[in-house]
Amino acid sequence: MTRMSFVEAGHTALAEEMRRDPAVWVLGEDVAHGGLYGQYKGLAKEFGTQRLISTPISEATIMGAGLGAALVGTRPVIEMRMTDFALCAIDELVNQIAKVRYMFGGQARASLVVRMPHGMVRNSAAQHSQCLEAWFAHVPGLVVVAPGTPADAAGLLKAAIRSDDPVVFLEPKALWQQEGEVPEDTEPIPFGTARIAREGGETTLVTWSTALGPALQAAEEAAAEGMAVEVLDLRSIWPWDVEAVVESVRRTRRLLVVHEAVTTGGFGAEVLATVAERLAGESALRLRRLGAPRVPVPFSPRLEDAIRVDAPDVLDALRTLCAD
Amino acid sequence: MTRMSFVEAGHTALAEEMRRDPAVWVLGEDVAHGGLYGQYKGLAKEFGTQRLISTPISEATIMGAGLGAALVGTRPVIEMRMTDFALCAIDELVNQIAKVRYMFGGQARASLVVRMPHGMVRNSAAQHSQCLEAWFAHVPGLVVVAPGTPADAAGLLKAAIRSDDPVVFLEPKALWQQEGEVPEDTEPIPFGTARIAREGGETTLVTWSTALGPALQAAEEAAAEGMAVEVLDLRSIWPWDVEAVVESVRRTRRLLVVHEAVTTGGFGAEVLATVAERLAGESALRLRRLGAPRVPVPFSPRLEDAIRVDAPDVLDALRTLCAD
Amino acid sequence: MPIDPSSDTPTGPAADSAAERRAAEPVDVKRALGMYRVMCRIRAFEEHALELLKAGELPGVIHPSIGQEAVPAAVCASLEPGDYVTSTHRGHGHALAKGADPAAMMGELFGRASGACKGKGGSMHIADFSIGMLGANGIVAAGIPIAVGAAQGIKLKGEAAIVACFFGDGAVNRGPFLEGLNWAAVYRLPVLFVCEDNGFAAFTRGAATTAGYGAAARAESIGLRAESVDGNDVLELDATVREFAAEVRGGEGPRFIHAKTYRVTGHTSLDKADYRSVAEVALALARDPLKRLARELGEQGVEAEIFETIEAKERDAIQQAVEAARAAPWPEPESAFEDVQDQGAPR
Amino acid sequence: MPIDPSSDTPTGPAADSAAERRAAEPVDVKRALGMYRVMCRIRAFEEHALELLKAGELPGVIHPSIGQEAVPAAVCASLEPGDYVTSTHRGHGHALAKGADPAAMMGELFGRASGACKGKGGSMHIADFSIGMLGANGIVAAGIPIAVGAAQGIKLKGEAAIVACFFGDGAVNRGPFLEGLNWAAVYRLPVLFVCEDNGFAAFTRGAATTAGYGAAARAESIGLRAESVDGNDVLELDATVREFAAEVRGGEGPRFIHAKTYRVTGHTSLDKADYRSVAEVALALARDPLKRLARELGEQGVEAEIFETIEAKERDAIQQAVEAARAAPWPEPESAFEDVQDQGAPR
Ligand SMILES: Cc1ncc(C[n+]2csc(CCOP(=O)(O)OP(=O)(O)O)c2C)c(N)n1
Ligand SMILES: Cc1ncc(C[n+]2csc(CCOP(=O)(O)OP(=O)(O)O)c2C)c(N)n1
Ligand SMILES: [Mg+2]
Ligand SMILES: [Mg+2]
Repeated sequence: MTRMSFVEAGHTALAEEMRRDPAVWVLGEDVAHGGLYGQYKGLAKEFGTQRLISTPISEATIMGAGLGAALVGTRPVIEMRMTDFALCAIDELVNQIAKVRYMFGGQARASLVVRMPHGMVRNSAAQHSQCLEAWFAHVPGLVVVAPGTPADAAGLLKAAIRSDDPVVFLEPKALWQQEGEVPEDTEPIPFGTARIAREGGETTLVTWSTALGPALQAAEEAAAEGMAVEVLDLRSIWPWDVEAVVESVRRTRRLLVVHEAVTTGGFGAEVLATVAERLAGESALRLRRLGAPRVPVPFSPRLEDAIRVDAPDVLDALRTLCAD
Repeated sequence: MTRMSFVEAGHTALAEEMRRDPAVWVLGEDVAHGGLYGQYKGLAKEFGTQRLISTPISEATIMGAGLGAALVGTRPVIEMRMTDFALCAIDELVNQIAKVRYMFGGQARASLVVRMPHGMVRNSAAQHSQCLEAWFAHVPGLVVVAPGTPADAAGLLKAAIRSDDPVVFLEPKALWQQEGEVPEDTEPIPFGTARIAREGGETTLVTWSTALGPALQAAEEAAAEGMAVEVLDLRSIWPWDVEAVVESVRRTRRLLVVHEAVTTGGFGAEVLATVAERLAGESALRLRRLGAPRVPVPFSPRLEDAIRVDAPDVLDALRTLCAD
Repeated sequence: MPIDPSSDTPTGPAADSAAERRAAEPVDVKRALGMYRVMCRIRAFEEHALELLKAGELPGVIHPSIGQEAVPAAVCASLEPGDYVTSTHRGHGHALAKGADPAAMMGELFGRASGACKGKGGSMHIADFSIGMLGANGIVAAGIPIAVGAAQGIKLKGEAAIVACFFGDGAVNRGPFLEGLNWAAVYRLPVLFVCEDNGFAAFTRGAATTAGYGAAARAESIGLRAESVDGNDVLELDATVREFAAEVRGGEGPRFIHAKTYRVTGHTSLDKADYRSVAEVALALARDPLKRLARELGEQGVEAEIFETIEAKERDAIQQAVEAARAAPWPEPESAFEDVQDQGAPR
Repeated sequence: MPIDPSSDTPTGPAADSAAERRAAEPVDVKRALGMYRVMCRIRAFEEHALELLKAGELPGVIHPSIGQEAVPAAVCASLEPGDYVTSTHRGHGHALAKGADPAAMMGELFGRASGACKGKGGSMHIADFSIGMLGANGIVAAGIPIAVGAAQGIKLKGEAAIVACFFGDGAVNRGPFLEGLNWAAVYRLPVLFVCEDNGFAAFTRGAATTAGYGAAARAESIGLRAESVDGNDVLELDATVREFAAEVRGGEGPRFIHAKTYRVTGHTSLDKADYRSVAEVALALARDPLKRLARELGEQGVEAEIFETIEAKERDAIQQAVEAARAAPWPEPESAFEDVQDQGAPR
């Protein structure tokens, strides 16, 4: 185990994959200069600017060229800088990358990773703060991954790079500097396996990515109030670990899903709906979501605080759920 | 009342609005030539090619220019031809149109309508068949409308054009030629009001747009089998008529949501989640969704049939729900 | 007065050099007949498909390229088997010219299991990766970024192949046109861009929505050597393509061809195309690329019979493709759930 | 050898005409001093903001335009109050030059209720619709379609206004650049496009990712009259802007100015910009547009004191704006839920 930050975990995993497989390369703005967050620092030196290509500001073509390069057998890592900028490349992601294999009857594989740092950080306002995992989960053909710890970032990035399916890899901008223990020679982590982030038998809390921190903090405070909360970190949004969640809620009869994204149409809705369907007709369930209100992300710290899901919000929601 | 098709209903409503308000105009590919589906036929003759602008194939700029024109006080109707092509203009819709009012502290209004015919028709395959209402519902700032009858198309289009909020207006391509009774001098239909498409006290069926037909047909067949199904046509997806749905399910304890879009992350998840939250802890509920599997839309009629939600599928789902 | 279909897009100064290049060399009859064969194949394929659509035998619609066959025929005559092409919604010609099997393509149009894409793609998504045909595309201009990416992949792998990227005159107003050309030029990628200017973008004339000096001038401003050619003259096309493709293959970076032709049918098999005069279409028909080549080779002494034989053979082959497709089984419904992704069940 | 910051983008033949145009007329001292005042205001605003950021008083980051002030100062000198501008992430100068209130802007940077956008936008989304400032934008090139649409709306309403559309050298490689320029030319819209070429797109040189003959050549190929000018020479800029803006106002269609300048700071207030040499930056600093104008006017007899007075006054005004912002209340938390949309409750 080594203690490293989110940035370092991703960096290490990527470098190891690039050493392992010469077909792996990176394209995106500023990546040869180390990337916006330092997540590619020094890699151009080791692998050359043929494998770390600082591109023009041409998101549609960054995404589309990544696909073209995958179609001829390379394995691109497409750096989007932020989810928000990927909105300039949605045709390429949704109409092309996600569909080529199917449309072409299995001939094509879009084996690539699209890295999209997401979420609020440093008061970046409405166009630099979005979380859109629910969108990508709705698109057939895409794998959607959202690690919440450095170790998961490393293991899931390896799995993403080795995946023959295209993977949308959502990295929590706010946690770039957060540190955690990461195993040496990290193994790829299989998609669709939730991690029990905290044991607890009375209430199920499902979360991922940036919401993991507030969720764990609230669960700890809840414990002090006598509520035993089991925290499941989904880690991957598609596929997601339906069985682990259903199994837990079957025991607890109580579920809270917490995420940073807007609640309306967020992936929490899918989790609740699936649980409600799977446990339909059994005794009454208590299911709740906690996410952002349906407002764009504001700039002012005071306003950001007003819409951010934080530990006290989670604790409140747990109290309500347990009091029901 | 006049009998008219979906195309005619929209055409009439638009023409009336253009007569009423000289600030209303249309931009999109081929609109001066009548539009892809004839929905603008003859309008260039009446209103001139200054108010029906056949644009270059520049989706990003069709959308972005619509916004710019709205910001200086005109009321554009942006024709996208299909939801699928709007994927080339998502930055403009989601980062710009949806957010300008908020980002700019209330100074700006994006009072415009984005028409996006959607759904499967005539074996158009994966890039010409998508339904993405769930995406737009997830975006703060957008109104999302999805009529299922000519009368609703007319009344909702009028409301959309008069709305100061930006409206994504989803038209069912498969129903363009479907006829229905439309009132003379149609009044705008307020958003967020579901329509009871069929009365019935035992099971609640919530649906919209292209799924309305199969839903009604199945409800009729279900009646013959002794199941009394109440069909609610949401008509608008955001805002949606939470109260009507919750009130109905509170009575029936059974809910089936049916839509053409992919089930995973579809708006049916939001409906189930909301109902589960609102009726949490009351006696056991039976909640179910029926939508497309998580696969791109295939070309072959045999394959399309395999993934299409049709009346027998709805009837099966109703039987399962009522048997639980 | 009808609009002259070949002149409503402004022409750069380069137009003459293509004609000169063509005039500078004797006609290679064997090569020319090869291109004639390809043109006949495309023509026969689409005429059959249109009839089948009219008869209700095919689902969906198609975008015919009748009248435009010289462009793919000439471009693919300079491609090697290991080269790649990207295509458009109007892509039958590109696939056939690159060597796709007409039976597999027809099977796809019928929506059968024997189709090139097992019935999942249809006319607008025909692909054959075994011959480097990276797929038709239902989104205007979307093939451009894919083509430049394929070229970048090729370069990264140290391979020698080139990519021919087809798109229409309507595509030059979409963002990916600029992005993709700039990208290819920045990285000196082996891409031959081919703008098939058939005069129309759906129901609107391309020229009505395209400002400035046309596609080739745009490409030149981005640093690509570019030329406008008569897209109905397969020999003129061939002369320019050969030169440009050789440069691309030689590592000199991307090249751009603007081929001016005409869409003699409607936009789709449903479009009556009544937004233009009969006279205008007649003018274009008089420039038919097949007849034109036959006439010219005839003048050089090639016997009429040869053309008839080629044409008949291609028609027969397509007729057989139709019969094979007709007889082919429908895909199993369960196959709708395959080829989506390995991870995550579709339902 | 340090790269000459003003020459790493290829220059079209037009570059000289701008210099000639400037030389052809005597300096209008009053107008020049007005532009000097605007440049001082922008400089003072951003220098204050950088200090406040360093002191931890401001949330977020900013994109300073220090060294580039001549461009907005000259462009807005030819705009009427009823004209419009669209802006970028590096937009303080555009807003101030168009006449935005520094106190409201500073309030916005502080995230206070007194801010131009009530604290909801921040540095990257400053707007003031009362003066035609249609908003800064966090998405590169996104202002271009908005500008052409505003111009189309103006035309539809029969108004006389024009739109100045600012963007950076990085934006010329994004799709909306092509789409928007073509659109403006097709409909002959009253847009003055202004490419602020500061040499960098974030941490990468603009020239490294931009193929061909540069922004002006691209615009010309799309049919716009276009010129490259020295973006650090406010008088050269002014001479060209005046001529072009008059043409735009006269209904002659869109015009394009490529202003070559240099970003003397990092990309954001956080960026140390160590990807370039000290010598290179020193070379650029020697071309500082404020000093340059002062020097030149000084040679023409304008007393040094005048510049000092203007500068001091602007610094004072900004200092007052800072104090007002500091004293302003935070927005009420509840206001986070306002201004979203009329229909549909936010929670
Ligand atoms: C992005 C996008 N916008 C619109 C369409 C609808 N559409 C299909 S083909 C076409 C015209 C394309 O014109 P051009 O590029 O000249 O190709 P052609 O059809 O003439 O071969 C249009 C508008 C589309 N498929 N994709
Ligand atoms: C579409 C998009 N891609 C990437 C970014 C991140 N980004 C912000 S500014 C910038 C550089 C822009 O360069 P340029 O257009 O030259 O403007 P400058 O910053 O030099 O003023 C980048 C890449 C963005 N905001 N939007
Ligand atoms: Mg065309
Ligand atoms: Mg720049």
